[in-house]
Amino acid sequence: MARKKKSEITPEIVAEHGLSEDEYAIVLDRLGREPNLTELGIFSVMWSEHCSYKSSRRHLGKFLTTSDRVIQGPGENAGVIDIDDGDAIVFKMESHNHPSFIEPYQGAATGVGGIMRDVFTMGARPIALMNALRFGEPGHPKTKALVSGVVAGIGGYGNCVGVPTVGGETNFHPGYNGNILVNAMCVGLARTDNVFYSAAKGVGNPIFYVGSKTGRDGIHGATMASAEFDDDSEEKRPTVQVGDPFTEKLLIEACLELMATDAIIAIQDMGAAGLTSSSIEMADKGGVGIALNLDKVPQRETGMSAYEMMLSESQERMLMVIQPGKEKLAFQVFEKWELDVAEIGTTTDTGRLVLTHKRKTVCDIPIAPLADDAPNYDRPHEPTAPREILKPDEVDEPADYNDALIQVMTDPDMASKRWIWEQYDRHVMADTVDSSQSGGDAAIVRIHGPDGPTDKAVAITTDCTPRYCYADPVQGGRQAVAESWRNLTCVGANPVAITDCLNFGNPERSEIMGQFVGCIEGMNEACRAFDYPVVSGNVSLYNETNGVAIPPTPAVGGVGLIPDLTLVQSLGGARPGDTLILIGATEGWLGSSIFLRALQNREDGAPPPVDLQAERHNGDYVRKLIRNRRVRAVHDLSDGGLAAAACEMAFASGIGMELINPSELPAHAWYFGEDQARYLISTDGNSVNPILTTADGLGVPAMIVGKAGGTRLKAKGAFDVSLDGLRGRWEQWMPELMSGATETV
Amino acid sequence: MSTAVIVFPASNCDRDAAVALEKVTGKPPRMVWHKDTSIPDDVRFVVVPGGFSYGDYLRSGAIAANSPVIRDLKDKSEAGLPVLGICNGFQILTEAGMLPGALMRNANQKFVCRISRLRLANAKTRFTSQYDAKHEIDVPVAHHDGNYFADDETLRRIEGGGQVVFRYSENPNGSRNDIAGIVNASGNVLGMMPHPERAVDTVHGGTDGITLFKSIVGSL
Amino acid sequence: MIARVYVGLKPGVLDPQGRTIAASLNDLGFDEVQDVTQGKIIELKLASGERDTVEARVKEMCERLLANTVIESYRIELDEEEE
Amino acid sequence: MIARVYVGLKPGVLDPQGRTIAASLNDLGFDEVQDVTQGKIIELKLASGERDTVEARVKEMCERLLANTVIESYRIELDEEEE
Ligand SMILES: Nc1ncnc2c1ncn2[C@@H]1O[C@H](COP(=O)(O)OP(=O)(O)O)[C@@H](O)[C@H]1O
Ligand SMILES: [Mg+2]
Repeated sequence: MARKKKSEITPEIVAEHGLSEDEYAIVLDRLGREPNLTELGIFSVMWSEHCSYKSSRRHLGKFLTTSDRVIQGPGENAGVIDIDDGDAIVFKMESHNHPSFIEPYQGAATGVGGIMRDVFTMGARPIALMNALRFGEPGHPKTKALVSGVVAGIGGYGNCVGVPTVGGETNFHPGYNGNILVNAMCVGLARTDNVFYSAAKGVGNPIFYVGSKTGRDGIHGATMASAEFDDDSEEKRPTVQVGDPFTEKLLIEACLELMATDAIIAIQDMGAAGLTSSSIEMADKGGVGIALNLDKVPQRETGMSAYEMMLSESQERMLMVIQPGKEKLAFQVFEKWELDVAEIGTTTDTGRLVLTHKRKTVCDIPIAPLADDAPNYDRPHEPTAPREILKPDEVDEPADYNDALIQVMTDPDMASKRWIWEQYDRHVMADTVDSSQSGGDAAIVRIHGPDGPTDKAVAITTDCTPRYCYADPVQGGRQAVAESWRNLTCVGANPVAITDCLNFGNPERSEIMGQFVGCIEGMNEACRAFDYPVVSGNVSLYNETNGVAIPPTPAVGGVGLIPDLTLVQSLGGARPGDTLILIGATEGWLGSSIFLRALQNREDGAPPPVDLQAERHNGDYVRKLIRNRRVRAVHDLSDGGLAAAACEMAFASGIGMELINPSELPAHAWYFGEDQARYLISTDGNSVNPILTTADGLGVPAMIVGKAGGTRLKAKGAFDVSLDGLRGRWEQWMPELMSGATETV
Repeated sequence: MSTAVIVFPASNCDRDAAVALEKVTGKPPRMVWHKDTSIPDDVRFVVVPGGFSYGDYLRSGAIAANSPVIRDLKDKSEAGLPVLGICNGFQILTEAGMLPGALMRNANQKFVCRISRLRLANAKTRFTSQYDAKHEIDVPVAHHDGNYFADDETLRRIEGGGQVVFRYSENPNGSRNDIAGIVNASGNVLGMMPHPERAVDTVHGGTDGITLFKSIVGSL
Repeated sequence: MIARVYVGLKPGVLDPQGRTIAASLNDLGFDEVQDVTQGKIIELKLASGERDTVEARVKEMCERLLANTVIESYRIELDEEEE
Repeated sequence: MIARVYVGLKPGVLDPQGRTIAASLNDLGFDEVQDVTQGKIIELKLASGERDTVEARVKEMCERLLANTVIESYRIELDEEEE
């Protein structure tokens, strides 16, 4: 390789590439010489936070990642679980926060495209999408445009590809004003004996490039996702990636078609840091070297340099190692689907990444240090100071409970998100059993095997309560996992495993790192208590603007198995005359509650503690009741407590509810407290006694809290409003926000 | 006797349509690739399924309407072959001139996915003969470009000729006269925005769509 | 040779897109906006040829694909200079 | 006063739409088509005013709503004559 002048790589260039002096010293040491610009670029993206997980790696290692259903845990493109009969579910969640803030439509769309590629890369057909969104306060000048762009982008991509977007969650909080979160999850279906991995094997095997041509899109996207925003970053926009769902659809069909043969040895999508990270990850995992001829890379623009090609983040591209002798077949399949395809290199035994461009060697570096010797920091972490516990009598009761109920149900986090999910095709593929439209706890998608629809289904949910995580990361981490487990339970599923998307601020600040470590600790405790492992995930750090970090937001995506579709449960089945039973204990926990925020504009107080034993106990009991067909409607209690759960059940069932307060607690604590491990169930008269008696025997707290019927939502000693009236307010909040007709609540 | 589903690049309701057809005929339909120049001779009924053929670039359905297989479909439909175009399939049939009018962007500019209640404007077609004319049916819609437009004269003609088959009870997209589905003048080509194939199984939450497939298959 | 095809809705066809843009602009305080219509420009880079033949070919492209003449009208502009 | 705003993708930004139209025209036998890009034309009917002021206002409309300046560029043409 041509020796470059010593001056080519100045300290400024190193700094622009986001490498610290220490990190650059390691580069020099491992190479034994100065890198050229292409090589520096490769090190910089591989060692970015986004690709190397340098601040988070050691902590992620603590997660429970195995169970008898886990086929593949973290470390591949997506996690894989066994759901019997030779079927496997492949799933993962990923963030596209920074790109979506800069260009909401394309940012969100390409986020969906990226997560789908992670899933079909493993040999799975994507069958469901979920989205977990966090926006700034509703009245913030940017919020409306961000909401409409992000939602249109998610729909625009998923709808076009033809994968149903079946559920999600949406929060609004000033903590996201300068840094929204767009987390997308994809669930796919594969056969256990036909899962594909990314480890390149063998020497001399052809490497294929498939998909769209490479352009100068998103160069430095990976480093952008790893740097804080400041007000200038809207000016210094790098080229934004544009998604092409049409090509993605073709890519899915083509890859699945080729995967049905034995032509593919290894496959990896080109995500962040495109060709660089895909080739290096494949080589590193397989312990081989890679030689690529960049002249063969399909290019959309003229005059692209090696640096640009290696760092481009053009979408809808895949890299694969093909079985020698199967090249023709591969070309045939990809050409049938009219995709760009090229053989661009081979695997080697050198352990090095060697790139040639215009007959010159433009990069020759050892692969091991790029992956294995990537920095791995133990950043200082300061635990979040515990907050004071707020007792019910330290919180003022509302003067008007009708108004209180309306305020709670039209809180931005509580109000109906119909405006969002009506823009998502929830039914395409014709296997959606339940989705956002029921307001249910988890979406349900039937397993459609090679021989047609089966009686099995998967349940899917995403959950996180950032205000709890902010108040107490450990409890918040537990709660996020526990709520996902509860939500799967509520629809009659056996919770199996989770994926996560850990969104935090700048890890170089010890209090942020403390939030990160605390949330992981809490999540992991819950995973272990429920035998509910983490099989995939994603970390997004540096989510802050001008030094203000987002609330810690470890979004959890849970997947459960419903072995028999006739045992599917919903919250919409309550009938007039049913008895309402509350499962779980109530202390009236108002700290960090929606009630406190919606009525008193306060976010203080310790969040509800999560008793993992009680969660498991109560949840297992509820699931048993569902299996024994003892219940007509089930909903877990979360934001807004008993009152909110009853309203949501009433909306879904289309009948009123009448609640009582059999406790000693003041009405606000009883109706709006957010104690965990609780469920509201609606059941017919005959089942009431058996349910209560069995619960008593098992030590599961259970009591009658009201009955279903009528056209009003009533609570003794508190509110009495018409069902339709409240539903109207609840439904109208978001359309009014988006039409600009009203200000924030 | 066979049925067929046409598959374009980025059709995405092709499998759904095939499942519905198999449910009604007991036999999987032929899947006909868009590059095929002709529809097999034993095919008695063709579904042009929903999706985003060619990404819906330029105009929904425009590029697909120019494919070889649609040219053949047009000829065969003129000779009487029954054809059902659903959603993107409806767009393709209007673009191909097999049905009058055009489907424009939804009036509110947004994609809409919801269960829509439909009135039967004509229960005497080959596609609707087994419906109870008085009943309204629930069928999901999911589209961005479902806003049916025809000029006044065309509208008068199709209304007068009983060509309007389904109407929305609550118009989700701005369609003229709440039109959700129409047939051609000879009554053998139906295009509709709602997805009957997504309402053929109790897990879908309703089975109002199956009657449509039963009607047409029963008429063959 | 460059051909530019301008495609717009025919008069009498309701233009919800234009109306939405107009309403949004008014909302943003641009009160001077009275009416908006939106159309497409399709720019084609073509192998060079006789002006008349090229024009006829582009017209054919419009009729067959680029415009839906049920709702749209079009106008063609040719530009001999390569840009 | 009429203002015409031409909006197109910035060079280098992926244009899947243009690419697909080009491929389709080629398939239809229009082999002379080498490349296609698609843009928008937004025609605004405005209350009359000083040319410079109007232009500045339309520019503001573009920046705030009509163009997505992250990926699109725009060009403004003013036409005093009412059409
Ligand atoms: N961004 C979104 N996309 C799709 N569905 C959403 C979205 N946000 C909320 N929903 C739906 O609204 C309902 C209520 O959501 P949420 O309050 O988060 O439920 P829970 O508290 O039970 O987890 C759910 O059915 C959910 O799927
Ligand atoms: Mg819930």
